[in-house]
Amino acid sequence: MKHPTMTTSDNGIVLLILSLACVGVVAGLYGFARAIGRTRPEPGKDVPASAGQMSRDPVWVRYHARYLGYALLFLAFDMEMAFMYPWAVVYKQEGVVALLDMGVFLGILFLGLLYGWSQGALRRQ
Amino acid sequence: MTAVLIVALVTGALLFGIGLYGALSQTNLVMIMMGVELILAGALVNLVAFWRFLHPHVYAGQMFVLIIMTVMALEMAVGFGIAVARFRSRGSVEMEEARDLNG
Amino acid sequence: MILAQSLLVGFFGAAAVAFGVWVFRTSSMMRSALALLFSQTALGAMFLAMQTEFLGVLQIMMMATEMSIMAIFMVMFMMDPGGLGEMDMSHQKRLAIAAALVATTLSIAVVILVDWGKPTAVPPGAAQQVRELGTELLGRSMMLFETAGVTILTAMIAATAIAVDGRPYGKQKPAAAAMNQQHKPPLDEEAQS
Amino acid sequence: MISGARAYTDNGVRRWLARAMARDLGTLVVPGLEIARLHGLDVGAAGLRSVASPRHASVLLVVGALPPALCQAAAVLYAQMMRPRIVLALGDEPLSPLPSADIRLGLSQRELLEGVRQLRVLLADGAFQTTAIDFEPAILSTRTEYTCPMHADVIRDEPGTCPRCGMTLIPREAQHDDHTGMDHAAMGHGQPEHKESTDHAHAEAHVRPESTDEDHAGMDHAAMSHGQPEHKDSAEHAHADKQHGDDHSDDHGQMNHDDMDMDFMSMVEVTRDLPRGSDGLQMDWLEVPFGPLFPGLPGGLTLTLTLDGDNVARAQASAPVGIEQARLTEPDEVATFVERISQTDRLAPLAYRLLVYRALENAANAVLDANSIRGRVGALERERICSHLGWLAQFGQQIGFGWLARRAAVLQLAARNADVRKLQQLRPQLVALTQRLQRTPLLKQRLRGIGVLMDDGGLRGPVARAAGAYDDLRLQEPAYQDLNFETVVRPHGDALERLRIRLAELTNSAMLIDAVGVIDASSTFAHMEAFHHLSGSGQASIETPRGAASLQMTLDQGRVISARLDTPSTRHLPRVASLIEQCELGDALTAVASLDLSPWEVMQ
Amino acid sequence: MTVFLALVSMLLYIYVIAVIEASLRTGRVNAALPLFAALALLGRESIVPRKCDRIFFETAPILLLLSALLAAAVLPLAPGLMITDLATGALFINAALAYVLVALLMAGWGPDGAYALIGGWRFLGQLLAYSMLIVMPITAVAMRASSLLTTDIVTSQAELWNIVYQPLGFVLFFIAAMALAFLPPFDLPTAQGELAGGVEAEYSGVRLAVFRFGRLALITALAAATTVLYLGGWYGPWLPAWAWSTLKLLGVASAMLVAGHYLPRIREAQLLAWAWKFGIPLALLNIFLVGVLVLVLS
Repeated sequence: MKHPTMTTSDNGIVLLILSLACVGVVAGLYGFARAIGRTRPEPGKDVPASAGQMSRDPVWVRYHARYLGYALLFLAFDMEMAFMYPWAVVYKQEGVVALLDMGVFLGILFLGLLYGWSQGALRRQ
Repeated sequence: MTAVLIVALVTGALLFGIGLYGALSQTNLVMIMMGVELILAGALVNLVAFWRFLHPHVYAGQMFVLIIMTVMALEMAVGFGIAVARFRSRGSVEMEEARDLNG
Repeated sequence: MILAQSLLVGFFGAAAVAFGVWVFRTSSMMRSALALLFSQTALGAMFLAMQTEFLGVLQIMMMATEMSIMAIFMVMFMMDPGGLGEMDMSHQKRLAIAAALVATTLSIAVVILVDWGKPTAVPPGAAQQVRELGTELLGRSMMLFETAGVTILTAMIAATAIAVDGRPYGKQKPAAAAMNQQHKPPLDEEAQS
Repeated sequence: MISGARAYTDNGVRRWLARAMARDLGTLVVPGLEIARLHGLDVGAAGLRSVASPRHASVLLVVGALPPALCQAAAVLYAQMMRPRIVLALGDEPLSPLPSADIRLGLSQRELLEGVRQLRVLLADGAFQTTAIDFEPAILSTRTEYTCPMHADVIRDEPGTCPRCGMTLIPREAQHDDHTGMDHAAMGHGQPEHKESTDHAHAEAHVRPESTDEDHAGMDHAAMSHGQPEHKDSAEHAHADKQHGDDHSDDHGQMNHDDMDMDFMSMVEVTRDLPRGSDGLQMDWLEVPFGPLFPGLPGGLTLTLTLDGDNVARAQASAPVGIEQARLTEPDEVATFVERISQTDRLAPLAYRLLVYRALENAANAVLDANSIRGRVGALERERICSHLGWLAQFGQQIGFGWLARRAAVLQLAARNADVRKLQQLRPQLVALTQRLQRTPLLKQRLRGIGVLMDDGGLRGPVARAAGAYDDLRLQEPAYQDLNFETVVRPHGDALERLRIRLAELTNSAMLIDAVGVIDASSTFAHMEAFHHLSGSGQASIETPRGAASLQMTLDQGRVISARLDTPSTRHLPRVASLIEQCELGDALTAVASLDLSPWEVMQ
Repeated sequence: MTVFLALVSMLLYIYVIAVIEASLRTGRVNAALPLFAALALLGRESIVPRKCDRIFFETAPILLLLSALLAAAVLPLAPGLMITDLATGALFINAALAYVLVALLMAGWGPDGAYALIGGWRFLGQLLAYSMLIVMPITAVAMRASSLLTTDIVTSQAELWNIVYQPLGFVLFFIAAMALAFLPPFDLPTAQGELAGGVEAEYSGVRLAVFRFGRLALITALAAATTVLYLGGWYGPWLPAWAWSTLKLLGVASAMLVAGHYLPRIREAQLLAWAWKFGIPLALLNIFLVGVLVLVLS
């Protein structure tokens, strides 16, 4: 078993610096593009493109998500991941017990999936 | 180290306060749920801070964090389920109207 | 090192609180939902800064998808999701502010006044944390873990049962819609092709 | 030099960037790639990269003449392109309100290549100039109006609050009164209340066919409230009371409407009038234009979809580039009439030219020799092959099938002017294409059950044959009967069947050409003088690639005094609305594309 | 130093993948094309649509790029050749890639254009389909390695690559990765023929350049992840470690790009239905099979 030479905070700081550097580079690019020239304001230019017609109305409306059945199941089903990662790491060490435990857990969850399926949650609403 | 602990706990308290404000003041079911999420997030910070600084060898603490996260997700799943059903029957998820129309 | 850690924890904590405040200060529902998302992300980053690596990464991952799903439900059910009308969607504001202030003050007072003892300086290593959590999951907290499974099952059933129109396919829709979804031509299809 | 240059001095870095821009030419093709291919233009081979959004384009490539409606649409696209932008026009036609073309050349691949070369030079030298002219035609000018975010029918010229809910009105632009034929202008100024109410009622009736009495009440109510926004309060309260039998709602409503500055507004009232989606949720509907220059549809075809989420709740299809009946009946010389008819449908010009000639010959009782007839059959079948390949290329682009789009385009360009021998060489490739498509994973799942149209006598051509109808004029023609021609028919009437019909016809047509052994239509068109003093009437019909078209015309002393044209797309276009209602957006567009509509041949 | 090397190789990979993508589109290999395209975008105007959500519109491209970069940061190209070796690396990949969704939602909502809006919400539906199929196969990989460290995951494959050990997981992960990178046939949010560019439609100039770069970085990160998780990372005979990583990574990326060229776009309803009715049961089966294998072989 190899252990990382860096601690969590070292890693975190590297990632933080990477993120900041990335944002910095992008900001630099934006600055460069702006130095090349500003966008010339013209009529109709900043209207969202819609196939040759001028769309004027705001489109921020209540949107009908047809996948809401999946979304509801997903919210609950997704939580299994929180338990599976620590379980996967100790799986070899714990052996059959781990397999059975997770088998029961996933079996229970799968029942929920089957129920959703039978009730028509797994389709466009 | 105490300073870090206190910073974390104060963050938790602030999140709790904001969440409480939201849960009480909002009129819409979905917005109220956001308040509840923030309250739970406050609890999450406290739990993590307690585990990290006070009992780093008691992993029931981390387990508890997982359970809180599960509760957050399930609260959302059930809450949205209720919201969908309400909206379908009433055309609204405003709590004031829930009161009015249930009458 | 400790100074850097406190600075980072403080920074991400402040970010979480700031995003949390933004949740209720914007009238755009999308901004509101994503502010909550980034508030949770900042919390995750804060956990990382507190060297609780697994929980931090888990928080960052889980909340991104969950709060995005929250965003679609916000947009579905709020009156003016774009916030164009600058509508005020709150009531009993004074009461809420008072309650929040009292609760926050009390908790902060407790935080400051209570003697927390000597906090641990160095936590277990990140990899060890995951392993120990796994052992805990399969050992002492096994029942808790399985109970969580049952709770998730309950939630799935509850959410589906209330929200989804369980009638058989095609009954709740006009014919065109049903046809669109799963129309299967008769079986002579393959014979002809 | 370029009218769409950026106004900056051309220093070192900018010169380098300009050279890079000359190498990366994102292009919008107007009216569309399908028209470019019909003229033998291979846009990709010329180094132009066809893009979907005007934001990503720097070249506007205009192919041939544009009808006024498309000129305006192209101007809007041009306005939305980022500078430096450049107009390359092939063909000698006026472009107003577009700025005059930066490069104008003839309509051929050779000239397109030349155009791209010039364009690169122009861009590299002139992307940055000291001065630039703004592009501001009248159609882009706007005025500001104010509308309530919750009640789309409340429109005021002044800022203020909504009379119905008290919310602050938000500004939005509206086009000036310049009847452009676009729906938005009409929406803003006409009688939006009436339009809305009837539409809603229609939608509700459609979405919930098993509507109860209560639903009818709801519809009436909707009509009433929208029609008379000022007096609706009492009606709405009465309705609310009836529906919920609840005193509270009355009090609550009074508060809402009597005090304009209330602090709480009712969502129930906002949503109550809205139509329900198929799962019973009342969401806002969004009107989105797909066309006239949408990359997934033939240029000129305009779909206006009212979307409920990503479901099509309502659809309107129109073809602003179609043939105007008024122009058709205008008395005219025979020669110009022939040209006009054969140029109107830009997607199948030869078929329409043949159609006019047949009508003329029928009027003159002329008899053609067998060779000419066979030559015409060959030419018509070659056009059918090209048309189907062109459709395949566009269909491939629409369903995101890159290989199909390219392969079909290459074959179409090869078949366009091919002689019999060349087509014989192409036949194995056509067969290979067919087999490849039959084996493609996901394609069947993508198309099966999409856009089901069953035959009721109103369909034509491949669309009818995919629905089980033996609708093919070629079956009645002696020339085809001599060749033992048999048409292909399939039963289910969905997009997959239409694809299969067209694939089968590709090889069938290639075999027909093989059998007649000659492709020659133009020599039979030579004797125009024969009709110069013709009087009488003639009728003819022909199986165009899209189905049967027929023409009836009356002549007097060599002048056409009346004409009636019936085209397949005219019959298919009205079907679009009911065909795609309640479909998912992608499925809806696939269904429309599978009909192979030609907006040019639609009679207005 | 290794950080710098890893970053430079990332950039090179991104460029090569851009060349592959461009040559698939044009049918000719031209190594300079992506460079010209990028420079041209820098020189063009870049517009912000009127009445847009400026914060979202500006953040989205950066967030897309950032999430791809962070995911790639924990993936080793050779022993030690990586940006940072996080103890929860395998989980961190997921966490970083989850923000691709956030970026696309922002890009969809931000510009207030109908095509973009629909594209953004479509991608949320797509997430519901692919998300589980990314996460569950990674769990199975972690089971074999008994660790979430990406380097441990590679060393666990010294004898037998995971593509042989758990082929089912590989197939699911590969498909889901294509869906995550919204590559054809999963390009629902940016569909040209259906949405005229979708979430990308309103981006222009330098912002579009950043968006496209982020997209390419995302493909690179996913190809690297596939290499590390299933193709034995840097292992291979004769060639040095980094060369094997490079070959595998570019091979995976080309496979992803080429596959989409020969397939029509999938329908969202079918994607969701297949992912939940076949994908998730298969992913669970994969975990079970790997579980049994691990027990039997140890």
